Amino acid sequence: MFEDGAIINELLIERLNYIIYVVLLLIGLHAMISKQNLIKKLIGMSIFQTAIILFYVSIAVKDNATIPIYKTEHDPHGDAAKAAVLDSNRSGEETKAFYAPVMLKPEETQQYSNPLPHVLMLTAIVVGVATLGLALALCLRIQQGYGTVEEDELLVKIERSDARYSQSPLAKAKNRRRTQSRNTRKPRTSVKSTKSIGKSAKSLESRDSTKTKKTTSKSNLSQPKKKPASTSRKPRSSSSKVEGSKPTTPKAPAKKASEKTRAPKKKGAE
Amino acid sequence: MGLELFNTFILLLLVVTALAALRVRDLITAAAVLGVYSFLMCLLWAEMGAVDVAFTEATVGAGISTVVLVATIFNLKRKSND
Amino acid sequence: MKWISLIPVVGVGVLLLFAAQDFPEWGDPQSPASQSPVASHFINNTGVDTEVPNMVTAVLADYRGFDTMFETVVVFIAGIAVLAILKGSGGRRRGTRRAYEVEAEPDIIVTHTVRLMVPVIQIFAFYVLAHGHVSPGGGFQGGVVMGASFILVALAWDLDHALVRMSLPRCMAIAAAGIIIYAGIGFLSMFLGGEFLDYAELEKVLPVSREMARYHAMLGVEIGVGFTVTSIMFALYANLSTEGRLKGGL
Amino acid sequence: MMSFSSPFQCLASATVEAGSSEGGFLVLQVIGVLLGVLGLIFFLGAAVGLVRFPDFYTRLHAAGKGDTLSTMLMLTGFALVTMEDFSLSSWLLLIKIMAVVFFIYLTSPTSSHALMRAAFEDDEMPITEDDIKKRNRQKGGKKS
Repeated sequence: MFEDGAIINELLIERLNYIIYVVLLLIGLHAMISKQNLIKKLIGMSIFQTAIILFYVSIAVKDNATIPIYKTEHDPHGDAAKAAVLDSNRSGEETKAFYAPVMLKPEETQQYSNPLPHVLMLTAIVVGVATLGLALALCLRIQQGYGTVEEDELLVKIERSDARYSQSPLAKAKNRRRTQSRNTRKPRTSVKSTKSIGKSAKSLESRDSTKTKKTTSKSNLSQPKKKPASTSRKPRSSSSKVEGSKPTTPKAPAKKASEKTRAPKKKGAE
Repeated sequence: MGLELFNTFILLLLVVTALAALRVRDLITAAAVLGVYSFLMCLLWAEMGAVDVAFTEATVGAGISTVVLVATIFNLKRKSND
Repeated sequence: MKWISLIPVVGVGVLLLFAAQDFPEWGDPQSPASQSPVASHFINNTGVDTEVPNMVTAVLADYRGFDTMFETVVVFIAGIAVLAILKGSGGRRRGTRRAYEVEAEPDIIVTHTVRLMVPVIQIFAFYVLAHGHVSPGGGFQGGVVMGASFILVALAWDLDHALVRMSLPRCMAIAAAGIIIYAGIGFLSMFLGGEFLDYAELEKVLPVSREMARYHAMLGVEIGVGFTVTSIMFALYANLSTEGRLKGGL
Repeated sequence: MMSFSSPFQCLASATVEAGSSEGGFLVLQVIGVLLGVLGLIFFLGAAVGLVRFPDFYTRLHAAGKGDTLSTMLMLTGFALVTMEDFSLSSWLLLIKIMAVVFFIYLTSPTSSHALMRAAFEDDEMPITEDDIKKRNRQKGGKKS
């Protein structure tokens, strides 16, 4: 296979479609991994998807075959069938027997290309655009929450908001209460949350930790006072904390979003 | 042979447009080039005999998906950093 | 950092190229895919079973009807998800405009051309949907063309003008109706004594033969698909172009 | 290799056989091919104009005009090539192609107009003689 330039013939001439499908797939994959912009990632996903569809359609091709629609002579409703019915002065039963489509012979089957991959890919394209729309909606939501769709800026902002969240005494008190309520998982969660926060956040926290230790009793005392005010926001933050391994709860955006979701609701109620 | 030349030409052009769509910094241009890519793909499939798939790709890939991308980019920043 | 991504890419590429050598030659009639009994069964029996000349439509709506039904459901769910993500999320506050947004009347030339074009596009959409048995086309394509006509209205005037014709609640109702039509035909054939989506049983209610019953049931199914795809495509555009506010926009 | 037949082939196969057997409608084919080549030449002109012209309005002018005219020429040529036997189906094909031409006549100028208007509202100024002079002066200044 590999000697006297046969591989060039094999790959570049007989199987050029497959080579191009691999190349397009790799372009899409590379874009999905390395591009920073989320929209660029989605474009890469689109290219990846079309590459796979190209592969399937290439499989369906047959030499000397037409599109998978019956030619007029095989067509149950074509001009040929109608003409045959009109020409022959047959009785009703005979016409019916004549008119009924016949099974194709094996050599006639070879005249049509394979319809099965076409069907599979037809629905894949439409579902592809639906998923693209969904992904774009998520991009818009990210833009609303963080003000950017660039991945590197996004990571910085998430880290910063995490740090801000872990600093606030309210969150600390809440965290402590949560971990107390389920004692067994206490070490794991605390380690995780500090780890995922960036270096700056860690240093901030270590600096703060002495302060918070001192004020522990105080905050415990003041808890009942704070509680009624925070009840409305409590389920949101706690649920989002449980969701991901990273505590990605940007406080400010969540607050903003909650306000905004409330406003149109009122309008709708009116 | 003529058709195979045509085929090869479109296949090479596909790679070029795919690279161009990912290379451009302006996202609206990228969406437009992606539309071109979709339409080339549709041409290739029509030529391979998959007319239904080509029709779907022409309406969905080159039509709706470009419109939806542009409509989204309208609400985002237009320039990308890479 | 970027070069790290090249490692999996090159790895996958080498593997795929290595596999590409073993594929049959392009267009080889003796390739396993072309010789498979399933494919040749479809090519042979479509005309006998359903009298539909376009095999792709027959396989899509009849032989693999269950698959297509849930693909339609996927499209529907994607539309609902977009609505759920963007609805009431706000974005820019109402009333604020961007620097490049200009206050402009809808252009008279564009609106008049669109007024001429839209009926023709919609008739073409119906043609594509109904003629999908004989020529390339079908529910998905017709639905997308139909949705594009509404998007065209939204582009030429503004979104409100299109939403008067197809408001979002109406949109979702039509989308749900499409799936109900599809599943309803399936259940109807089930109640008539067949299996789910076994269209041949519809001969008991339709005055045609078993084959033609399948033919006409396929048309009904495609209409259901067309309903769903039309409204979801328009809902996608309306929500994405305005960040879910359904005001102003492109 | 006279490979896999395509939809184009499928469209043309019946008519081509009829034409070659009769031979009488070769004139139509020649005229069709000539129109197609003419359309391609106009397309080339449009492409060159798109690259060479200095500002947005002139570029769009080249693109819009070349697009409309050359598409019309090429589609008419195609219609003539497929008009081999004057049967009902070929007339139907001709009418369909002419409908496409009609829609391109409607939509292409409208899209050009919409683009132009968008550019105008965006304060995109057409290039003037003063601009050209200024540019030339700058170039000269850089050289000397």
